Amino acid sequence: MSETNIRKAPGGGNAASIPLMGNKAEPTIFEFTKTHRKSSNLLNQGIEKIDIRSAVADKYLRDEPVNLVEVSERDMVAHFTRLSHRQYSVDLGAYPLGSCTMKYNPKFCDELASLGCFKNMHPGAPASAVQGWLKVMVDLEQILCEITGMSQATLQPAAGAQGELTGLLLMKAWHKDQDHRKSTIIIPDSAHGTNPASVTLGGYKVKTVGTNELGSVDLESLKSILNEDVAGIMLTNPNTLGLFEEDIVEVAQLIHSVNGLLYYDGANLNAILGKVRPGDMGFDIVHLNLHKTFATPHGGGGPGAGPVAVSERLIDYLPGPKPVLLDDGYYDFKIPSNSIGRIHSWHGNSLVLLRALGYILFHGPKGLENISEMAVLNANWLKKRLESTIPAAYDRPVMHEVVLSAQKLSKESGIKALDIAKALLDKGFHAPTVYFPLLVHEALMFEPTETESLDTLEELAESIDMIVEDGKKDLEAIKQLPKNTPVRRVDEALAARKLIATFDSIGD
Amino acid sequence: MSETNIRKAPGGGNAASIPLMGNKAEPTIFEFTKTHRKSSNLLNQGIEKIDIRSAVADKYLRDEPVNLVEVSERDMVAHFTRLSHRQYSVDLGAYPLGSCTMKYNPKFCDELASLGCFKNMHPGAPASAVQGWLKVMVDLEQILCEITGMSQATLQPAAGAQGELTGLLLMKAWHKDQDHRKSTIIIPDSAHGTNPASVTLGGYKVKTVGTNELGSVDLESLKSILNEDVAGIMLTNPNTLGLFEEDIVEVAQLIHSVNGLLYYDGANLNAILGKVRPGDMGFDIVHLNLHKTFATPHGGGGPGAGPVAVSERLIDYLPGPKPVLLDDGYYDFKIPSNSIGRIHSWHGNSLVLLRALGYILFHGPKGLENISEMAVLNANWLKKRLESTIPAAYDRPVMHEVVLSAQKLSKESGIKALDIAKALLDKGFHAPTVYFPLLVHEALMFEPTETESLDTLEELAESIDMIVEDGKKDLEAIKQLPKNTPVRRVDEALAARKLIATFDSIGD
Amino acid sequence: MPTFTPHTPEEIKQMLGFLGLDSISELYSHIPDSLKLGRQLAFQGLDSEFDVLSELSLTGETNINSAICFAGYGAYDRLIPAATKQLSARSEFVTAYTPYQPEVAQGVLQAIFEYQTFITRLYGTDIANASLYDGSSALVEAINIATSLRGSKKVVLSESIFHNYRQVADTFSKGTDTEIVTVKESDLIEDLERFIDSKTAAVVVQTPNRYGYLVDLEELSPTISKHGCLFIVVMDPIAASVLKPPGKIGADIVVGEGQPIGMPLSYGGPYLGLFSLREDLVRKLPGRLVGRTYDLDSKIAYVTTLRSREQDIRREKASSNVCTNQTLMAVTAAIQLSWLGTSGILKVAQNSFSAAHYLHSELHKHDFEFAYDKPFLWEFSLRFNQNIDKIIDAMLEEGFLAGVKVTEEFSKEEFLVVAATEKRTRSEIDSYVNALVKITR
Amino acid sequence: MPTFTPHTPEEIKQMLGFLGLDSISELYSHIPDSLKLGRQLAFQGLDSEFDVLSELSLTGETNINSAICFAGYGAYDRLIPAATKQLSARSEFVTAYTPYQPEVAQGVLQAIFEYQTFITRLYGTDIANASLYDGSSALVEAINIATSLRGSKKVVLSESIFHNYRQVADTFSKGTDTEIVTVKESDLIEDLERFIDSKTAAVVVQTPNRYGYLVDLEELSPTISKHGCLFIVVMDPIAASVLKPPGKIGADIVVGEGQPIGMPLSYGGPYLGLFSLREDLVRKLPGRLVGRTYDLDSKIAYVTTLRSREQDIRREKASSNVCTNQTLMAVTAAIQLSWLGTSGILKVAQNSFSAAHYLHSELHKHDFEFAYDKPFLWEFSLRFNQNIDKIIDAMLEEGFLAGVKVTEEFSKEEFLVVAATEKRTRSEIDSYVNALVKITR
Ligand SMILES: Cc1ncc(COP(=O)(O)O)c(C=O)c1O
Ligand SMILES: Cc1ncc(COP(=O)(O)O)c(C=O)c1O
Repeated sequence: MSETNIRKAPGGGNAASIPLMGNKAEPTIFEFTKTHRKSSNLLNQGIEKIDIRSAVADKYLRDEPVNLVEVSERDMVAHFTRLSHRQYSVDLGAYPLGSCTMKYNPKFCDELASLGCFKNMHPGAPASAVQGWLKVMVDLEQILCEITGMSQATLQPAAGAQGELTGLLLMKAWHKDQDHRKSTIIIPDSAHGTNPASVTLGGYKVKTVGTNELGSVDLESLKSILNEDVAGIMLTNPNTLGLFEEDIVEVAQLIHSVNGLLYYDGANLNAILGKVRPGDMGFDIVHLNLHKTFATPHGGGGPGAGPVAVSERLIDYLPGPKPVLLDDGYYDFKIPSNSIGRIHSWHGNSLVLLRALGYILFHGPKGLENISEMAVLNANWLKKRLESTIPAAYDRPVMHEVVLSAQKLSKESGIKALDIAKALLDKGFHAPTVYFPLLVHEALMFEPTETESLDTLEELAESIDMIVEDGKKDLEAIKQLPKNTPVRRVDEALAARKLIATFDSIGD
Repeated sequence: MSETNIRKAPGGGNAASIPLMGNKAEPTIFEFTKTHRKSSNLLNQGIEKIDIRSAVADKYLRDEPVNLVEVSERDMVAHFTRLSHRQYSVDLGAYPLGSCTMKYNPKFCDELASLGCFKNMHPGAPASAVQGWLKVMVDLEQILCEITGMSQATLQPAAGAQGELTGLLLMKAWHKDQDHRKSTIIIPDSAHGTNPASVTLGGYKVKTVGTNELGSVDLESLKSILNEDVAGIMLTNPNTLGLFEEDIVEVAQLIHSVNGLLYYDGANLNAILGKVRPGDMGFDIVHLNLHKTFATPHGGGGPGAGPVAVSERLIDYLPGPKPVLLDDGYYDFKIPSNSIGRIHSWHGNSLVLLRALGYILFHGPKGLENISEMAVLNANWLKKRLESTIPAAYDRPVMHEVVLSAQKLSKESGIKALDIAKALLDKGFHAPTVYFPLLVHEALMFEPTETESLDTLEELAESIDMIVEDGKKDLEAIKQLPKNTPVRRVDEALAARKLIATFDSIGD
Repeated sequence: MPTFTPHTPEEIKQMLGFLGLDSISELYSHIPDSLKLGRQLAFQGLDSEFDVLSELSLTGETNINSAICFAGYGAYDRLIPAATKQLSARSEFVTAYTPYQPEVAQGVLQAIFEYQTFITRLYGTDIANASLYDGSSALVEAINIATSLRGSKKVVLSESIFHNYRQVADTFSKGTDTEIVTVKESDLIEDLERFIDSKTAAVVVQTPNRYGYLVDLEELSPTISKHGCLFIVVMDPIAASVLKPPGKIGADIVVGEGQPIGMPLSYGGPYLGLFSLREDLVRKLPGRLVGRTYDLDSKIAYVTTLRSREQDIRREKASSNVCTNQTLMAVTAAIQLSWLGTSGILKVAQNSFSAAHYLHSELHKHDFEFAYDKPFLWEFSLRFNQNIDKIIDAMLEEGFLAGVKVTEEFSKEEFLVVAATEKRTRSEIDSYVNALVKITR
Repeated sequence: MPTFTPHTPEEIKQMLGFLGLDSISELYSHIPDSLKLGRQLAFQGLDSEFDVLSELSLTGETNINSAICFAGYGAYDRLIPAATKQLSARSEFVTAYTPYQPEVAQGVLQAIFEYQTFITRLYGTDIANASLYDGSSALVEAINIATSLRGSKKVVLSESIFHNYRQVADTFSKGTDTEIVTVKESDLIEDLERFIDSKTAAVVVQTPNRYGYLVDLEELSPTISKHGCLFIVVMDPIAASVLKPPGKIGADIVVGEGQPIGMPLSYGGPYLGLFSLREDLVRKLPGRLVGRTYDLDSKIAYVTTLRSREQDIRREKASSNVCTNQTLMAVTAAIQLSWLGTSGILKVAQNSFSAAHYLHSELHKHDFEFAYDKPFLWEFSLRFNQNIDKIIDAMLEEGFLAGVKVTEEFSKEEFLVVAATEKRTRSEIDSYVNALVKITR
């Protein structure tokens, strides 16, 4: 492995100027360091220095100062700006990553989240000091309940997965109070990986229900595993195949018949805003991924927000403290009577909640419906447009996303789902989700979202056609793609085999 | 010429998603248009619509609405974000563009310029409403006068060239009041092109003074053209060769002896902050380029700010209205008694002035000196480091910039200044200024500025060494560079021969 | 002493050693000692960016920035969406220099190409440059083209163009020796011939004019062109979205202030000088111009073109000295106009129109007196028999910037010019009217 | 109805036609009618981004955001330079998803690699993950590792860790069936052995603790390791710049809240769960981990690694369910720590120390009573014989957020925990003391 991308300058450190549009690697920030160089400057407080060592015993203190980095602001700004040029994002192009709802993130929500009157509030301030924040939270809770058809919600969970676990703890607490003895949760084989992991952390065991030939929960399979030990079921609807579970009412009846509860994984809510509500389908607990449906930016992996809404019978179990509106118009905190406790250090990812509220108010009821309609229209159009190149795994009308299977293509030509994904990167598109859901072979899961235009969809489809065509002519060439990206195919096996997870372990 | 970079999508418009790091052209915004698509939304004012056509006669009004563009916010944001990825900038790397002082632009000045209490003020507000703004302007004027050794200044000029013309009008007004009849201004042959152009627009004729073998104003040449018709001289010091005019005192005496005035082009002030002052050298009028010396960002061509400071005898001629501090601590506007009049629609590029004040206050007197010292150190280091590859045009200690001459190299190897410039782009550096000043053959004018580190300078020097080495081996190859940039060498002749200056004239 | 220089003490030593020097001061040893300042500059610095921000925020808060703005006069309080703010703040645009190396400046160059297209569409002209400093500098350059093209030195200006633009034109006319003749607008309309003689290079008119009302350009253009003078029009760019495009009805050069298309009020700058003209005048175009061409690989590319006009090439023969312009503002305008789009700019115009006409009718109900009874868009003039400065001050106390005072050049009569934009709400307008009633009765 | 969908009516028709449909509602025709909402959602939308901003600004201004902050308790009011704000707001970082395709995600991946390095340097550990939700979720994951690794279910927590962290641990312990035992810190120090038995998986201690004072980790670690328990330490990252690095003195897992390194107070989120541990525990690491490797061209590249631990691969066998984390905050922390650098973070610590000790001595002068007489950094606890909620409310009226009220678990005694950072000036501290005197006397 060559180290030529880090060129040592005689000065000792490494040079700051790396090609803008070239293809050299960017050194790490640690390679810009030079002893005594600095960037920071701090407020003049007008306070005399009281040396830490003079007041704190040595036994507590470091022998040597922590070694972070010594760089100039100029080099540091350039470094991170160049890093940003090595990163794809929604703002650069289409991001049809299925299950992730990478739609356009409105800029005004950034402005909202930077308002000092929200941003500068300490989370430990008493309710009297944060009436505005509490109103935001109460309003958002109410609207989310209206959207999902539920009674109350907690806004504490920081992401979908934390919402799932919260939901399972709610189930557990409820069952306990009902003296139900239950130990299993049913999950479809198409489910997202967080679902089974959450079940385990919730102290339950997973039972898997199969998918029928239409891509829906197999009712016979469900019935065969259903018994009094079942605490509940976790479903998405539309499911992770992008298909609406048409038998949902029957599923709900079956689960409820054994005193089970229905948990709704809200990752796919973007398909049904204002159309159908989880509560009306029979669900008891719903999490929402505000960073999907309500366009709060995903930040390269997070932050998110995963509020959990529940039906009437579960409201006393919700986490607390919980913002509430009192009769006199004052906002305060309340701990629900049988609360499962606190989920987040404070009140949740507050600024994310604020963004989501802004997004929802901007759209209004009609706007939300429009979002879902156009998301579904786009997915169906793309499915049909690609039919002859890569057919859908299930040939049914889809909702907001579509799972294609390159299995046949792969058998015939050697072109794998992964190859198509990587080749798309070269054409300026982000790849779809690949190899998920697990039950579809050579899965390519496209979620175009409602903010992509027909032109973009057509360009995407043409690109895929072209990739497949080219791949059929020269399979080896396509395996070499991408070529126009900051780095080419990455040796993931090496990364795991010879772990280098910090700069300090390079060369160990 | 191929049009393949604009691919028509069947929808009619052009596709939104263009490779991030690929090398396709980005379509124009007009190619994203689709009838009835839209992006804007406006405040609900609660006012009933009064149709324009109902109240304004047709003769005033357009027959058809103006056709701008019809795009979604999502596509428009992506378009301009992608355009930004096709643009070099200080924040991406070193920008040693001589005469332009492309140093790091501190981020806190952006924050300053976005403070609502400054940004939202209407320029027609009465003095009582803008005491803060007037204080900023008066404070800045005073500090600029202290830095330049002058008495008072106008902050109205929007850039250096407008400052030059302002200065010439000041000269003219003063000479007129003194009953001097004068029609020429002396300018060195090394001067920047705006100097002679300003002279012409100021109603004077240009006389050129030569440069001696040391790179300074040739005193004999100066004496030979000096006479009572000379209204003044325009100089930079350090001059555009990066050299200090050591005979400046004698030059001043000579010019003053014929009742001429000395004009200081402040483009090179970055070399001498706190060290020497134009006023102390004998200059009567000084413009400053705040976008150079004081790091206000240049915005891809502007805005700038070009305050003009003058010595005592010229203060009554300054443009007005001029912000002043009254004895009672109130700030007001005053029109100087013999004012040449107004230069700017309002008060100048106010937010640029504010940024410059912030920058100056941050550094303080010692910080400003440090800036110049390090700028000069960097330039001298680079000069010596490159000595054997491309020697300086004048072998003397330089100030903040150095002019190299590739004449010998070019004769011996065919490598031109332009080739080096273009090859540097490929290595991630911006090019130096080339072919300026005009009197140096194959000029490469490097101004590293004080914010570049030794590491960066060394990398720059190594890159140049390598370019020259490679060029000597394969001249044709170097003529083909750059290759890693968004576009390659551009056909400038075609652009001028077949002018296409708007989207609507494509294909005319 | 905070600083942005990266030099460590060790590096400074090393670099000096490389140069054979012992100290930094030796770098300045060739400068005569007598010239050296020999002391520190005399002003007080601060200690950090936080100190600067807090100190200057305190200063800034002495501006009355809470006043609701009914002032216009070429600078309008308009809505700016977050997308425009965020995109125009991208550091690639902000921290670039003039695009001297087109290979790495396609971002700015293409944005300017798009900007040029937008401006010609608004003004009905053929070519627009990459920007000038502001509205008044655009006017000055237009006048300079006219005098140099026509070889004559007289320019007729309508009194109803912004007086500050006229003042700037006056200032620069002293350098070019241009005779600027100010004529009452009504006289121009009535008998334009009277003011045009063989020495007249151009006639300059503004619509909507500085009193806010509209001027019929078509009444003037035939006479102007008959005499071979240049017809220069000053027009607000938002107004241009609804008014007849001047370039299509006889104007040779159309200029304006670009602030209303994406720039905050900014206490007057940085703004954006809009400049556009007929194709056959292009060789006289001041400032930069971006053209479309191809690169080595036949790929579309943009570049500054017709550079032979420019001062850095033509030097004393150049007809303009503009170098640094207002590129970032032009990029901002391109972004803002893209966001507004065809329907949005009309809506801005329509909403401003409705707001101003609502305000007008409310004022009318309260018997305020209007200076002119003529069609207007979103700005009009009020006449008072009280001191207007005092009214403005009293309205400030009530929380309003009431408008801009103007003085008619010939009669010396004073008016309050009032504007309402798409940003003013009904309740703001109602309170404004109430306050004005309270103060003046 | 504003919207971000780009579809024109014509396109919708065209697309429906392509699908053989007549109307949008047919897209939903396979959904049983009985399930359909059949009415519009019942809430009031607004008309534009400007309406949203103005409406929510009004709401926000009912927060008392002018109060000067002396509250800490894991969330500190610290200086954030413009560079950190601007870089972390770059839309490439903000609008990216999880780096599933490393070829186009090197920006985020490398920034996280740098972040991981910083965190291990601060905590003296070997490996840090790419972030967890917040300080308390990091603690929960640490506990889960301990119990799963040790196969035992009891965890001993010092009473002096933040009570909200303890509450979160309690909540999630119900799912994992963990027994959480809270012990007085002084008892732990005096006789740690007493609380450790064969079922004890871990001991959790925080320093500086929730009352602000320092705990000597080295007194505890030998005993803990002797029993083979995991030693979990909660530590503020700025404190970690001056305190002995826990990873070097026996801690197996070190966690903390990353808010103080670049995030605004944000009413509690999004914050940043810091999580790091000894190399040999890496297979248990929750969340994502970035590793360095090479691409096809042998060029350095970064990628998320050891993915086989993760929930999307291991599903019900995963020991953590974290998917979306707080990446943008980790990137922000990397930027902030780069800006602060070696000298800057020490200065932040030193300046905060000076401010808090100055405040402490001024309060001392006025005979306020301190809950503990122990060494502290920038936070300490006051004891009052008055109702602390009332003091906090009264101080709000005076313009201060006085601190955070805490209740000692066993004695039920209440304290006011007060913090001063590098952002508090002498005059703010003086006024705070004066106000507190005024209110309590
Ligand atoms: C179907 C589904 N469920 C759950 C999750 C987990 O949500 P989060 O990433 O917000 O924790 C995701 C996220 O990708 C998902 O797609
Ligand atoms: C020496 C010199 N003089 C004058 C100018 C003109 O200044 P501005 O571009 O601010 O108009 C420049 C700008 O490049 C310059 O370098």
